[in-house]
Amino acid sequence: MIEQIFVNGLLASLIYVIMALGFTLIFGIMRIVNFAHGEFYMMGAVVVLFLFGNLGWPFFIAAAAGGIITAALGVILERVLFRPLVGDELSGMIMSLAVGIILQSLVLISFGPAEQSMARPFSGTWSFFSAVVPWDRTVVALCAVVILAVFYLFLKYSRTGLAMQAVAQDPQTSSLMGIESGAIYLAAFGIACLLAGLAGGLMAPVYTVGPYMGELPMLKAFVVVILGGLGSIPGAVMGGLLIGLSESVLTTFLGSTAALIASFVIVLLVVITRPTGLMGRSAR
Amino acid sequence: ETLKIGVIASLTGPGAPWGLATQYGAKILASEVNAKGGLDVGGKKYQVEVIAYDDQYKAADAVAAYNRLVRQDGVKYVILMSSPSTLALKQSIEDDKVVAFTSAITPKAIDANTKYMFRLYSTPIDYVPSFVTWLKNNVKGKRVVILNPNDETGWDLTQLSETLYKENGFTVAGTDLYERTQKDFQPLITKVLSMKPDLIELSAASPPTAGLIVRQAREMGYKGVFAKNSGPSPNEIVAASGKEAAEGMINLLYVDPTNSGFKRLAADYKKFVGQEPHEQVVTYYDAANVLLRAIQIAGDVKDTSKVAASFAKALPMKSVLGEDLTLSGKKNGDLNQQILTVDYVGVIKNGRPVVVGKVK
Amino acid sequence: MSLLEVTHLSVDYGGVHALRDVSVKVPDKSVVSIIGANGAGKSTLLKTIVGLTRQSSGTVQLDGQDISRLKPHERLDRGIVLCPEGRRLFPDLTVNENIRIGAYRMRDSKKFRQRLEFLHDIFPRVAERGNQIASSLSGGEQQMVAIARALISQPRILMLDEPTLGLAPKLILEVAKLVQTINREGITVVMVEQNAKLALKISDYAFVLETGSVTLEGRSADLLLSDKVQNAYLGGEAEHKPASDRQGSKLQDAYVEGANA
Amino acid sequence: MKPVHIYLVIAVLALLPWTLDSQYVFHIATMIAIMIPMALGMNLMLKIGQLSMAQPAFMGIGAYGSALLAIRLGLPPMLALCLSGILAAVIATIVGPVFLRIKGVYFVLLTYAFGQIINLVFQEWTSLFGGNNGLYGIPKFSIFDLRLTAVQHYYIFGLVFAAIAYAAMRAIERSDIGAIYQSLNENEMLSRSIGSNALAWRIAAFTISAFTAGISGGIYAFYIGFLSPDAFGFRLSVDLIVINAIGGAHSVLGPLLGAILVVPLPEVLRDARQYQLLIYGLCLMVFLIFIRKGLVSLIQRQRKSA
Amino acid sequence: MERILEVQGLTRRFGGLTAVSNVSFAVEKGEIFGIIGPNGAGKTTLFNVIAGHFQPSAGTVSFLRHDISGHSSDEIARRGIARTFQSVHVFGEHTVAENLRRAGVIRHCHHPFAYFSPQARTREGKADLNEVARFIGLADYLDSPAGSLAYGLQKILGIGMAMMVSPQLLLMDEPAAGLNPSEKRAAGMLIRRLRDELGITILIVEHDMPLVMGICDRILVINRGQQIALGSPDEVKADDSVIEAYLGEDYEFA
Ligand SMILES: Nc1ncnc2c1ncn2[C@@H]1O[C@H](COP(=O)(O)OP(=O)(O)OP(=O)(O)O)[C@@H](O)[C@H]1O
Ligand SMILES: Nc1ncnc2c1ncn2[C@@H]1O[C@H](COP(=O)(O)OP(=O)(O)OP(=O)(O)O)[C@@H](O)[C@H]1O
Ligand SMILES: [Mg+2]
Ligand SMILES: [Mg+2]
Repeated sequence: MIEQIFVNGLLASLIYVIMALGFTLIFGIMRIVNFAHGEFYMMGAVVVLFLFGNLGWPFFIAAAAGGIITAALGVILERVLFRPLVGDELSGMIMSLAVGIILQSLVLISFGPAEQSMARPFSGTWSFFSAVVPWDRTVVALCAVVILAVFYLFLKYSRTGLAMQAVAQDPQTSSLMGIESGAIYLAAFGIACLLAGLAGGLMAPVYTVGPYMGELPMLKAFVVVILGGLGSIPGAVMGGLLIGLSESVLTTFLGSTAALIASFVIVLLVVITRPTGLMGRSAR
Repeated sequence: ETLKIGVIASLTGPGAPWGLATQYGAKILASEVNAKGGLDVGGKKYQVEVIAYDDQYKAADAVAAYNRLVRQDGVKYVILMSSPSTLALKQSIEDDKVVAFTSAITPKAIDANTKYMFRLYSTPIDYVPSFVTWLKNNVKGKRVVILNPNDETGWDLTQLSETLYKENGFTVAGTDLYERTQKDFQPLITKVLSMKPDLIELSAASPPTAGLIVRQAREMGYKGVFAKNSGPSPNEIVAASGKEAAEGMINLLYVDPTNSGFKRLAADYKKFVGQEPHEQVVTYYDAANVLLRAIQIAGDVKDTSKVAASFAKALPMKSVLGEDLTLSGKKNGDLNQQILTVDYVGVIKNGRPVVVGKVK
Repeated sequence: MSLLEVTHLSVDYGGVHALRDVSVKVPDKSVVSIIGANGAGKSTLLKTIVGLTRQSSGTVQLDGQDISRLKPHERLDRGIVLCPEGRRLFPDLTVNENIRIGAYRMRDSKKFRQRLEFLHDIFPRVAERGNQIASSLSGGEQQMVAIARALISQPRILMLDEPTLGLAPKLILEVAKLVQTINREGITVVMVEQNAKLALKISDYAFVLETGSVTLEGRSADLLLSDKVQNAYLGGEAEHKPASDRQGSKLQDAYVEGANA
Repeated sequence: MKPVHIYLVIAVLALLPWTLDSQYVFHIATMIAIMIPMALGMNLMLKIGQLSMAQPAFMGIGAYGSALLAIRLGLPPMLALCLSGILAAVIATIVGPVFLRIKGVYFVLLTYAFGQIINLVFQEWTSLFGGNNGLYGIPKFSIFDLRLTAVQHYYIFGLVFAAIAYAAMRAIERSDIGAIYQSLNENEMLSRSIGSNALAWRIAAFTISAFTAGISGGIYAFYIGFLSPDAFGFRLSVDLIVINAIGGAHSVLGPLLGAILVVPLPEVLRDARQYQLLIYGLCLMVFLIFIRKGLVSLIQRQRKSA
Repeated sequence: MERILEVQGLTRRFGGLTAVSNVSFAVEKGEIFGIIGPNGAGKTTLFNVIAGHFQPSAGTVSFLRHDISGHSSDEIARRGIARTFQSVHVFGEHTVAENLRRAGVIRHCHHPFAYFSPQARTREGKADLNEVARFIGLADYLDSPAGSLAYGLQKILGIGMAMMVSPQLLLMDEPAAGLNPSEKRAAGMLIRRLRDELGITILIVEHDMPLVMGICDRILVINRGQQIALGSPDEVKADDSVIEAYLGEDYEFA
């Protein structure tokens, strides 16, 4: 049972982490608390529902399309709506709320309120010691790990990645170093949406797809990001694992309500004792 | 002249499928009545108009919607969907003498002082006993685990189911609760499987949630039977779980999907909404029908106290499915303010529910 | 011919005229210093040259080509780098990462490593603190990193805005020497300084900026001897004098009371 | 428009429900009146640079507190209302020293978690709070022999409290206290080096905002007569933020105007049915694009140019 | 002479780095006490620990024989230790007068309860803002926004704000940095007058040698967190380890 609990927690964590990364990227660079992040996740899932579920495209292509279409949407929204608000946290936040509401209602109007589901690309299970691991979640987990690794290497070692961190901290000086902040905002928003879209696309067949499916992952991302420390990738990973595993353990032993309460208490305690999150660098 | 019926339901948000069933159940009936020239009350013909407002499952919004319906639009008859709205509006409904039909199952909705509130369908107390009896006679394994969402409905159903299963000779190996918004049930199922159940009772789970539980449990190696003794909608369950996983699941059904009355209603619904209906559309359709009948018997659209008094006289009446709708409410506090509907036991075969029995 | 030429440049901030009809010529491979009081517009001049601030009129020319419409990164590609006033390091990045950002537009990694070694020789402190978060460095350490970050991209023109601000005496001299070293390598240096004496000693040409206009220019050696500079910038009369009448006895009372409280 | 004029307009708007004489309009007006103090409390928190997601929790504490004190202990409603406002304030004073050391988004998350925990308590402790099905049977508000039964009464009640809250917040903004808060927000290190006890001042703001929220909650409870936890959830925080942003957060007039505009918006859009939320979202968007600094800025800009 | 400040074995570590290591000294009342040292020596850190901005890792700080180590910065300020900052810190959008007034208000209404206390009646405090403005030479600028002042004047305003809280000890972190020579001289004069006319004891960190050497009674030199010399300006100037670590052979430019 211990193995099972661990596996459950791990599988849950990885998606939190992917969501959290995008969320923290947008916040870190543009100072926007992106309340529409869950809706970008939903967009990815809706694309997969349509391409894979209805049109029967191969799953991975559909999932990739989910990511790319969401990223394209993100890029457009960034340029048109968010860019003028950079530097104004409150307005940025409300804009993201507005975008979220609009995306949600558009999906509601075109797909209806019902949660929909599709045939699964992978079925069956395999065992890890005594734990039973469904294949579809395994595939999601593997993809998540790959995405994570690529993202980490990108941010840590690529020029653009480093430039993103620089713009996050001081856009003006960055431009002195020859970095175009506009391009970086665009890239950051696009990548964050890509991550959210991919996460949603990958998860689409695992759960159900509906206009409200993004709310929970978005809140989880928010919690994970802050637990881990804003702008910190290892932090997001740790925060995700902490939340995923503790939920798994607590749900199994105490029930989900207790787990829910406990997870908020954990948040409270972590934020109080480590005011910049687990891996937060310095307080501003 | 028009007769206005108000609907207060969650037309957006996760409860929307239900809310739309509320809205269109009444609307379809209204359009049928209007097509026949309107409702004849005391020799006068009335066009029936349905006005639906969204309460987003929130009391304050329900109060706003109610005020608008009753004060602005001049509505005297309302259909309510959720318990919070019902309880929030209970007092106003009595004060304003507005006749209200509610689908809230909470016993608190109707008490000795309520004269204008009616429950529009059978509640679990009415049908779960015969459902469990059916299970006793038709299912082999006797270890049950009962899962429910963590809210009042869930708690009540857990208690009711536990008692009934025990009375019917089952062993209740455990009960557990989960959050309404939850989607990942692996930890919960890990725990449930360690209790080695033969039967998992999903009671009040929302259909997509039930589907997810079924699927995740199957994946994690559960071989036993699933039952769901209330809140049906087998198509949605199957959609979320996949055909194979749901095979053999035993559901309480509000309708027999092969019934011609239902098929007609479903077709109409699809015309309006463009989607398959939540099957509860039937009960709302029937409820609206009972309401109109009561109004006819009272013979006066204005005098709501007369209409409320006529409720008992309107029943029994045929439902759109051809079954009898009868007067009841005995179990919910001896008040004859409830419609008793006929429900079914269905087993999922090949992704579709097949009716194998009736419950009263 | 001048490498960099600023002609009739004016800059407004809202209603404020920060620069008025400023013309400055920077000969190739020279050190040019710009001195002037606080708020004279020195930083504004440098920022306009790199394109961070837009001029309202006038031009900036490099090699005789008008670059005044180019974006900052395009000017950077042509070899103009500004090491900004107040250091402006990326506070949450490490020292090494800061320097890598300085080389953002440099794609040759071998050359990068060579430059880095060279800089580490000049600033051993920078090498030592390579993995420390920039915000936790002391003021002087930050200044060193900022200069190193500007130099890494091997600019043709390095513009330093008050490089000795907050540095220890020993380091001030080192910065001065460094400017000369850089210059010997063939890099043109434009330096804004409050420390007029130092600036005039190490530069070839100098401009004096007062309230947005150039009031004096010439060879540094000449300026060093001019009366005006002597008086205003090298130890003449103080411009700002606190009132030295029989300073408020009320104030004294306050402090006496305060001491008793 | 001069400020006097804007107050005149607001006064006319406040009297409008009587000319329309519709219970429905009164209901909406009452909800605006209840939301104004909430939004003002949020505004005070924004002034100290902290976005608090705990406001709904304090409103809930005030609401459930008033209801339970009146139902269970049979306290006179006025007493119940005051006590539960104080209860909210006391809770804020207790958690304040811990919470307010935390800054920025971390504070947002912290207060969010706090709000969720309080909300879960309302949901789970059914024997006391009635759970998700709600708490009902709350008596009508009365003071001395005056019983508030009709919606008009509650409207006046709400209006009086909104006016008091507005006057108080405006007094704070205009006084030295406003200057102290502004200083803290602009440069905390400087303020502290001069001797300002930053934490104590922040706790004071938190406490005041909790108190206003608590009283608003109490009025809400007596007015609606029914409480369920979802009224005090995340959405309410969002509404408060939207009100402040749309109205303009840098002045106390902002949340007032914001509430007047934003609270009735869903009602105005009710006829749009499933397009309601879509239009709401578009409205927000248009607002953000064209009136960046909120409604107040329109008035102030005109004042400047005049 | 009375000891106003006594620092005993003060140490402050950041992770592995010891920024201030076992520093001890005492400042007499009415002294101008300088602290110099290379960049990164730990001067600002030392200030921050004394002013309560950081907790000490070890050691004590006593002010007028009260142990104040570990107290919060606002508490220390209220006891009579004011400070100015290495970079400019003023309320830039407000006028000079408002800046000074605020300093008085904040000092006397440090706590919400104090706001309503009788002592807070005279909000602006005992030090009258016009007097202070005259003293620091900003009387002509009272109505200009602080942010629009020249950098040097903004730093002087910082001193004025510190004066509004009637301190007995004033910590000044590089008051002359970024000032031009004449402003530097003016600042030096101002610092002297703070001591001579108002009796404020002054602790100053500064890299400008003429200023430091000109006004300080005693100077403490630290290097890499450690104390390497303490004495009169002439003693310090002649100290080999100070020349080696800090001054360099030829420090005429500074
Ligand atoms: N962003 C801005 N907005 C408005 N006015 C500005 C801005 N930046 C500078 N100024 C004004 O322009 C004038 C020139 O400023 P600048 O920073 O160029 O002076 P400086 O010579 O570099 O002074 P310092 O020695 O203090 O660095 C000053 O009066 C300043 O107040
Ligand atoms: N918060 C911190 N975290 C880690 N290291 C720090 C921190 N603050 C200072 N340091 C380190 O402590 C040492 C002393 O720094 P400090 O700022 O006290 O130097 P300083 O003497 O004031 O130098 P300068 O004259 O350049 O301002 C430096 O090496 C610095 O990197
Ligand atoms: Mg400058
Ligand atoms: Mg320092």
